[in-house]
Parts: sequence; C-alpha cells; structure tokens
Amino acid sequence: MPEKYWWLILVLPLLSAASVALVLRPFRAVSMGVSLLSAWVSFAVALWGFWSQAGSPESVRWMSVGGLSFQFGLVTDGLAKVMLLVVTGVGALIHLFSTGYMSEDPGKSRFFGCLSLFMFSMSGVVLSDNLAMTFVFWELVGVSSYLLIGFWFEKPSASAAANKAFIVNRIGDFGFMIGILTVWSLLGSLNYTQLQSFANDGRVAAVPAGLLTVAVLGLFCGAVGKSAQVPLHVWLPDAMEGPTPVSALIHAATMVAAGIYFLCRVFFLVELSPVALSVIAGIGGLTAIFAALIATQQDDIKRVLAYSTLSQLGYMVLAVGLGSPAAGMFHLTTHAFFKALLFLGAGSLIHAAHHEQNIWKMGGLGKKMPVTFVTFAIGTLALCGCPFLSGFYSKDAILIVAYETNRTLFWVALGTALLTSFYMTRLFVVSFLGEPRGDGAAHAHESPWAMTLPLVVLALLSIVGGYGSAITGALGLQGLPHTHPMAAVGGSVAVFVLGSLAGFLVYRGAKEEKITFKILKSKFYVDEIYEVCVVRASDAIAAVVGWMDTWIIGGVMVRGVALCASVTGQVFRIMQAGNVQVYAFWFALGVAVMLYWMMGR
Amino acid sequence: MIPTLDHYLVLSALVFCIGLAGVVMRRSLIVIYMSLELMLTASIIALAAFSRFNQSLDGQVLVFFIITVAAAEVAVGLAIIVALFRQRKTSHTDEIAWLKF
Amino acid sequence: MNTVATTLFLQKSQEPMQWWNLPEVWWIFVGILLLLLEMLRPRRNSASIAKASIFAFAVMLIASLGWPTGLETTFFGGAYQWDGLAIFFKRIFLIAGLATTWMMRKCEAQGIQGRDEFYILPWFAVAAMGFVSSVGDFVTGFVSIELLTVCSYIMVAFYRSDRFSLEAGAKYLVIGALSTAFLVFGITILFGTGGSLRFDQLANSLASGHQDPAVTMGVVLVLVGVGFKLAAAPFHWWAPDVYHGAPTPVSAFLAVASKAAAVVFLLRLLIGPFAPLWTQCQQVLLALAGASLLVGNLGALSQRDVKRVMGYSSVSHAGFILLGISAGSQPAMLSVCYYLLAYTLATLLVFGVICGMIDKTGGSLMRQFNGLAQSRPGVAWLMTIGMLSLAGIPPLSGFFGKWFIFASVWQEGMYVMVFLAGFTAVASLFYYLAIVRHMFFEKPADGRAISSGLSFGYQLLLVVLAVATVAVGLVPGAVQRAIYALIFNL
Amino acid sequence: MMQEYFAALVQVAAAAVVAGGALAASVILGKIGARSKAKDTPYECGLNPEGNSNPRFSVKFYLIAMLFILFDIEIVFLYPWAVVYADMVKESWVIFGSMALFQLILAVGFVYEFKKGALDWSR
Repeated sequence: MPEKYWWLILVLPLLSAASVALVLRPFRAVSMGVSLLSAWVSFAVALWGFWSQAGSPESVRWMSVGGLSFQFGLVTDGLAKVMLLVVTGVGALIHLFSTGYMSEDPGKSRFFGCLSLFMFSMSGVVLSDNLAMTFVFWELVGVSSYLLIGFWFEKPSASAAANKAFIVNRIGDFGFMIGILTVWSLLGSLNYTQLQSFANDGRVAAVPAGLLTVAVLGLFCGAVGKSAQVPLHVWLPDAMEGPTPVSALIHAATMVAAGIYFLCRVFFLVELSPVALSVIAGIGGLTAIFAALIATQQDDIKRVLAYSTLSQLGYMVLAVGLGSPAAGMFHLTTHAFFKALLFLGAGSLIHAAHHEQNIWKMGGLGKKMPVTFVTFAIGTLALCGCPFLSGFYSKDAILIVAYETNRTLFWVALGTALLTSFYMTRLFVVSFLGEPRGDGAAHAHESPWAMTLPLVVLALLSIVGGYGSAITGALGLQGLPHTHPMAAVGGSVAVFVLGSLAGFLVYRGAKEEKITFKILKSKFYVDEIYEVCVVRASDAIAAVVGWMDTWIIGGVMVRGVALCASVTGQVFRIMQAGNVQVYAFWFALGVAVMLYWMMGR
Repeated sequence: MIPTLDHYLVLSALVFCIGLAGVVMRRSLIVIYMSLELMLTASIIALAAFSRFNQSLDGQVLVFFIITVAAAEVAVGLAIIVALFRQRKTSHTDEIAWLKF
Repeated sequence: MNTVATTLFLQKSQEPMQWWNLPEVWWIFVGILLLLLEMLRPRRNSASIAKASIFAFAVMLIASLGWPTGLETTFFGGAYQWDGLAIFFKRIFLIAGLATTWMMRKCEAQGIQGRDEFYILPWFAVAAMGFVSSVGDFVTGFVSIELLTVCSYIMVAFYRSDRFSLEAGAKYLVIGALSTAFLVFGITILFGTGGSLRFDQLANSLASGHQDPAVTMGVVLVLVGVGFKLAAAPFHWWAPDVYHGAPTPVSAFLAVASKAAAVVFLLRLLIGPFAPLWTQCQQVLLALAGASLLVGNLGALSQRDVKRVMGYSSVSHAGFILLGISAGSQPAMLSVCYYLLAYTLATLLVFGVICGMIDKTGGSLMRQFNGLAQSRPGVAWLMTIGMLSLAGIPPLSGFFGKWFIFASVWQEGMYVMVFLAGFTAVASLFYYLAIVRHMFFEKPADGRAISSGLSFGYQLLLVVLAVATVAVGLVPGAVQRAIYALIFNL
Repeated sequence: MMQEYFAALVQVAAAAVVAGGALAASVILGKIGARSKAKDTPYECGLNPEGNSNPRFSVKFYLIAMLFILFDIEIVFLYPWAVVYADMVKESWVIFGSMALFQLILAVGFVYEFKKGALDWSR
C-alpha cells in the first residue's frame, strides 16, 4: 500500500521533534542529525509522491461532536503536492543551511527540535483534508513559530516579538474559528471533498449570500493573521528577531504562505461570494503597495526583506481575490525559492559581518563573498521581475490577471513592482558595492559550504522555477492567463528597468540615506498607533479594553481607551475591596437583581 | 384569630430580611455570623409551617438536618473567628482585608 | 480478607448492589479509620497518616474501575441514584482527592506538624461529593453539600498561624453561610410549592405550576447556592481571595473537586426537578455564564499573583462550563464532561507545580517564578503545559474542551455567546502567557536560582498529570466515546 | 401607559417615606429633652456602672460549650427515632441497627476529642 507512505511526511518530523525534546537534547550533534535526516527523508517522500501520482491514504476516525464525526485524513491533490514540495524542499535546504549557521549556538538541540515541530505542523496544514484538522495544525504552526521567534529569549525584544506574533495571530484565528463554525452550521460538513461537491451541486449557492460572505471572510481572517496582511501585519517585521534561517523558512517561504495556500484550498467557496472576493483583492493590493513603500526606507537588511515579503504576500492575496488562485500559487512557489534565497543570503552576510544587520555599515561585501554575491544578485533580479527569471513569469501572471479584470488594482500592482525594483536595487547596491563602512564588513569572509550549497541550489531554482510547467500543470487550479497583453508585459519590463536604474543611480557610492520620508521610515506609525491603543502589553488590561474599543466603538477614541482601562481597573478594585461584608453586599445585590429580572418577566 | 400559612411565611420573610440586613450592616464578624444563623432560622420557620399545612413530614425532617448542620457550621465558624481574633486582635470586617484585588 | 477484596473490587455482575458496598460508605469508613489510627497510634509521625491516606485513595481509584457500569438503580428510597453520570464524577473526585492529598504531603514544612487531620479531611469531603453526585432528593443534597462546605472551611483555614489562610477561611465562611441561607430558603420555597423534597415527585408537581412566581424564586435561590459553589459571577467574590489565601492544595481542591460537585449537582437538578422549568433555568445560566466569562477573564488580567490569577481563571472556566450546560443538548452535556476532565487535569497540574515550588520561590507572585525555566526547566515545561491547556491551545485537552463547547453552543444557535466566549478566550491568553513569560523570559530578580529538587513520587504525580493532559487532547474522540458510553449507559 | 408604572411609583414613594421617616423620627425624637452625661449612661437612675460592660471569659468556656452543643444537638434525631421505635422494631431490626451505627460514629468523635485533650480543663 504505497499510499501509506504519505503518513511518513507527518510522522517523521513529529518523531524527530519528540525524540529531541524528550531524549536527545543533551546530545547536540545527534539531535541535529536526526532533525536533518527527517527533513530530507520527508522531502524524498514528497518527491516520490509527486512523480508517482500516489493517491490519498485511507482516513482514520478522529472524533465526533453532536452527531458529526471527523475523519483524520490526508488530501493529496495537485495543489497539496506542489505546496508539499515547496515546504519540504525549502525546509530541507534550510535545515542544511542551519547546520552551518547555528553551529556554535548552545541551544542547537532546541532549535532543531522546534524546527522539526514546525515541519510537522506545516506539512499537517498542507495535508489536512478538513477544516477542523487544518485549524489544529494552523494553531500548532503558530506555536512553533512562537517558540522559534523567541528562540533567543534572553533578548527582551525577541520575547516581546514572539508574544506579539502569537497574540496577533490568535486574533486572526478567532475569526478563522468563527468562519469554520459558520461553514459547519451552513453546510454540515468540514471535509474539503464534501464541501467541494456541495459547491458543485449548487448546495452552497443555495445558502444566503450574506451568511456565506460571513463564513468566507471569517476564514479569510485566519489567512490575514497568518499571511500578515493589513491590518494584522504588525507581527511579521518584528518576527525578524528570530534566527535568520527561521526567517527564511517560516516568515518568508512557508508559514506566511499558508494563508494563500488555504485560500486556494477553499477557493471553491471563496469564489461564490463576490463581496468577499473584492475585500480580499482590496486587502491584498493595499498590503502590497503599503509594505513596498515602507521597504524603501528601512535600514536593517532583514526588515527590508520582511516588508518585501509582506508586499509579495499582498500580491498573492490580490491574485486570489481577482479570481486566479493558480497565479497566486505560482507566485507563491517562485517567491518561496527566491525569498528563501535572499534571506539565506542575508543570513550569510550577517554571519560573515559578525551579526551586523544595518546595510549602511556593510558595503563592499561583493568582492569578499563571491558565491553569496552572485546568488544574492540572482535572487534580487528574480524578485524585481527581470525577464527570463522565475519572478518575471509569476509576477506577470498576476499583472495580466489584474489588467484583464480590474484596472485600478493593475496600476497598484504595477506601482508595487516599480517600488520593488527600486528598494531591492538599493539594498543590493548599498550592501554589496562600494567600500566597507564598518568593522564587521571589513573583516568578512565567505561562509562554509553547508551555507553556500543551499544558496546555489536555490539560485538555480530561482532561475528555472518560472519554466516549471510541471508545477503549474500539477496545480489543477483555474485562472492562469493564456493571453499576454502587451500593456501588461511591457509595463512590467518597463518598471523593472526604471526602478532598478533609479535605485542604482541614487544609491551608487552612497554612504548614507539620500531620500528621507519620515512617515515611511516609521512605517506609517502603525506600530505607534497599535502601541497607543493596543499593545502596551505590560498593562494587559489596557490592551484588552483597547481591543474592545477598537472593535466595538470603531477605534477612534484613543483617549477613551486609556480612560476605559483605568475605569475597569478602578471598578474591579472597588468591588473586590477585600472586605467580606462588601462581598456579602454584592452577593445579595446579585441575588436581588437576578430575582427581579427573572420574576419581572 | 387562627394563624394561617401566610402569617408564618410573612414572619419567615421578615426574619430572613432582618438577618440579611444584619449581614450587610453590622461590622463585627460575630454579629454577622449570628445574622446568618437568623437567616437559616427563617427557613426553619417556613419549613415547619409548610410541613404543618401540607400534611407532610419531609419538611420537618429537613428542619432537623438544618439545625444539626447549622450547629456544626457554627462550631467551625466560631473556631475560625476566634483564631482570627487572637491573631489580629480585631473582628471588624473592614480591618480583615489584607487579601484584595 | 477474601471477602473484603471481593466487596471492594465489585465484580461487573448484574446482581443487585447492596447499600453497604456503595463507594461513599467505604470512603467514610476509611476516613473514620484514619482518624482512629491518628489518635490511637503511639508515636507522632506525620508521614504514616499521609502515606496511608494517599495509598487508600490510590486503592479506591483502582477499585473504581470495578464499579458496575450500565446499571441504573436507586438506594435509600430514591435518595441515592447510581448511574453513569455519578460514576464519571465520582472518579473525578477520586482523582482530585488523590492529587490533593499528595500535594498536602508536600506542605508539611509549612507548620502543620502533628495535625494530621489535614490528610483525613479530604476523605469526608470526597465522600460528601460522592453523595452529591448521586443525589436524589433535597435533604441528601443539602446535607452532603454542607458536609463538603464545612470540610472546606476547615481546610481553607488550616494554616492557623498564617494570616492569609485564616482570613481566607473567614471570608469563605461568611459568604458560604450566606449562600447556604439562600439555598435553604430556595429549597423551602420549592417544598412549599411542590409539596415534596424528592426530585422525581418535585418534577411532576412543578411541571403543572411553573407559571407561579414563587417557583421561579425558589429556582433562582437554589441556583444562587449552586453558583456560589461553582464560583460563578456574580457569586464569585470569595474565589480570588480564598484561592489566594488558602493552602495551595486546598485551592486546588476547591478549584477542581468543589466545582465539579457543583456541576454535577446542577446537572442532577436540571435533569430532575428543574426539567419542566428549563427555559427559566436557561436564562439564569446564560446570565451567570456571560458574567463569569467577563469578570473572570478581565479580572485576571491585572493580577500579579499566580494563585489569584488561578482564582479568576476558575471563575472564567465556570463560565465556560455554564455556557455548555445552558446549551442543554445531549452533545452539550458530553462536552461539559469532557471540558471538566480537561480542566481538572490541567488545574491540578498547575496547582501541583505551584505547591511544589512555593517554598522554594518564597511565594506565588508571578515575579517569584522568574527564570524558573533556566533553573528547573522540567517543572517550567510542566507548568507551561498546564497553562496552555487552560488557555485552550491545541493539541492539548483544553483546546478540545473549548472547541466542543463552542460547537455545541453554536449548534443551538446562540451565536452571541460564542462570540463573547471566543473573545474572552483570546483575552485569557494574556494572563496565561504572562506566567509563561515570567518563567521563560525574565531574569530572577535577586539572581538566585531556584534549586533543590522535588521527590521522585511528586515528580511522578506531575508528569502523570501532564501526560494525561496531553493524552486526553491527542485522542479526543476516544475519550469522548468513553464518556458517552459511560454516561448514557451504552 | 401610566398605570403600568403606578406600582413602581407607589414603591418609590413607600421607600422614600420609610427612609425619610426613620431619619426624621430619630432627629425629632432624639431632641426631646435636654441631653446630659447622666442621660447617656445605661441606667439613668441607679448605681454607676463599674468595669467593662463585657468582661472577657476564658476561651475554655467557649470550647466546652461548643463541644456540648455539638453532641447535644444530635438528640434531635433521637426523639423522633424513639417515638416510632416501638412500632418499627417489630418489622425489622434495621431501625435499631442504623441508630447504633450513628451512635458509634458519634462515639468515635467523642473519643477523638477526648484523646486530643479538648476536655482537659487544666491544659
């Protein structure tokens, strides 16, 4: 029964994580080996599954609530297979990279244990065949991301970032759960196959449009949290506090793409709600341009890449919202390659420059690190959409779709592409060319083979990834454009040339920032706004009342929030006064109110 | 005048309210505790009356149990209050408020 | 000896049970025996009574596996009912009693030498709760609830040299007696209108007269009494203070066993005398649930003491349980039982860790747990498992408990309550994670590492609880089916 | 419309009258006659009170009294038992056995308090 091998993809990382956590932790090298092995074997299984066209294994009965039983089953259609290849493939390469990057870290065992846990939960998200299971793995992904962002928990900023990521994600997940429950109460099933058949035979179309929109938007909430779309994007840039391989794997290539994958998975529901589609497209476009603008003014190499990731995720969401999940998945795949490449390249730079992350203190690294230099260049070009590299094709697909369906969003997407070329060129020119501007950069040297090998492999993939008709063909999704209008293709090439040229000319030989927009530098003050009304996490009650206020009243009364917080605190303080007689009074008052209320009706 | 069920019930309600008022208004733990016993007594009055007028002995059985349980509760309660008084030299409720919000 | 063994380990036969081998009779017998042992033994040696008590709990827990299931019968003229619901709760009480006594054994350093009643009181309390779970009329109900309450008073105030313990005892006493007064008055009114104290007879007579405002008054007053034991807002005022001041094992006992007893009493009332008055009860329960969710979660947010946080947290969990009960369907009842099991395990785990650490950290303030992960990583992880389960993070059992309750409430169409509960569940993350943050991400204030280990047995207890918390979450379906089969006699 | 609120109005009025009346009564009645120190003593005409009005007793009195009440109260179960005993015992000895068991449990309690020294006056 070869179908059973699919389970290996779930079981191996879980075994690895469990054995590292329980037994192997003191033996750092062994833990590392076990984790590495599990990642590569999973990748091999995924490859085998992709070529052998193996079907889904039998599902296992899992639990039942209220007459409804859930199956614990795996879905292995084209979409899942492609995503699985991306996850395990990039994951395996990053495991290899980490053996070099983390070689001196005392918490190496813990790191690899968490990484295996992540691989387990991420594969689970991809393979789940029903919403309930997806939700469970979805939360698990959040947990492992929490553990990895806070990996260097000695740094207060890291633990704060981990908490922020977790809590912001939970807010999205709350909407997600509402969405799942709505779907269940509307359709009585959570299984994707069954839901798909309901969508085909018109049973979904029969439910009230408003409720369906609520359901889809609820599910979208989950994706907004996980894929860091506006307004829940605040956690992703902060998540860069984690080790760089983690940023590459989780916060660029796989986990943040889970939202897009999930939207494609339930696209048959999404497409039936036009309102939800336009909301999704709008949020995607907004995120894309918004994050690109911020990226032009960041100084920390990982933050530039983080905002760039946000922007590209916005692109993918935009594609889904415009009715073309195939284009979104295509971009997801190529983006996974070149963004992982860029992050690992950045990691290599940071490693070489003795943990210097400010690009203005780098410079001149091109000559000292030839492999990193060349591969990073390829990644940059791919991201900018240089013709004949992978990014060009996938980005073009989205641009064409936008061109054909919604001109406003087309211009937004084109503008984003222009900004992308600009800020990536800036990043590249400032950090690799010119003279070294810092001690770390002056004494840099090339990284070991375990780190450069994944760079080379990913660079090759970034070049050829766009030609993978095998990938797009296997997806089995609708919406990949077949025409190539000159306006879209030409526009895309034009903005690439324009943006790169502008970036090159402005920043060639620059020693400091040439253009300053305060509002961009400070990221549109989003964090500050959140800070004022929400995330003053030390005073948690202020945060909660803040959320209530933002949600219920509409988030306009920044002053009201502080007032509310102190009032709630005061009320509790007065009522819980410590005097037992006061308690007796409240108790009796409670009885009286309850009696009055019940007998008055 | 022959007392009817209503008379007993009104008496019971009055005693209950007096007890409740005592609990909420008096400051000494001992007096509060006496008021609480008064509230139990109110139930006893009502139960006995109901038993008498409903021609059922169940209520009187419960009366016995309430009396016994109240005695046990008082024993434990007074022990705690006396220990507290010895420790803090006070039995005023507003001075026994170290545990609060 | 042979006959004792056969009596204790009841065979799963259909032959009728006798009153003298009901578990509560045995439990009370053990309690009295331990009391005699305590006063008649020649030398004061604390350990022996504690060990005997723990051992006896373990034996009784094993013996509970032999109870006849699938059998519905009554004793003492209907005052005592034996059925699946009772069995489920009796086992929960035994687990709680075992864990609590074990924790009490850990507290010997704190000034209770030579006062071994501490280890014997749980027996009477557990027996009282056993009667509550089988209650068939209001006389039994009242007496057994009061027995439980009086035992709790003594246990809460047991550290009589500790100012907090005594103050907590006094507060519990006053509010407890107040709630007793309301409960008794409610019972009195129901007796007056229904003419009986038996549950089955009351159900018949109340069915005809449910428009009578006096009936409503009686129902509300009885529910107030239950609400107090459950620590449901607005009758929760005692909970934070008492949980904070009481000896830690006793806080655990109140949080788990006492609450479970209230839950089963409520269920008995709802399927018994209050069944005809369901719509009215549902109103009350929903109001209590909503208030508890808000008060519990918002109140916990600005607390700085772990035990106090657990006090508010127990209020919020009471809210979840009440929410599940107010859904009123069969799946909802199942969900409540599952939730209670998950809550029991996680809460015992958390209190177990607090109890094991409190003399080493010097207190239960959050900052006194700073840096626990560095010096005692194992303990910190156990605590984290408990906290995450309480917060409802998958795949721990707490998550599925919440999920089941949400699902069954959603099925009944009470969407607003699901939103409210979901919102408060998100809010609850702040304070549960705050404790985790203190353990993992904060430096110890005085740079002092928390040293000295726990005994092997105690570690075993904690690990077993943690494993159970995880395991119940990993196989929610199987656990749920087992509970279903037990409760609905399949 | 107004009639629905009539009851509430009456309630408010009654509450106001009672509350106001109590205040007014204490003000009016309290001012009758001149106040002097002698008027505030417990016995206006008689001996001057000496010492504290609530002298303190030894806690031992309280302990013994409490223990007495605890055992005394169990009598309430013996009375009804005694009333029906003669009739019931003809049918079965259960009525005897159950009371015997009850007394046995009480006896354990008594032995316990004795052993703990609660009845030892000199302690």
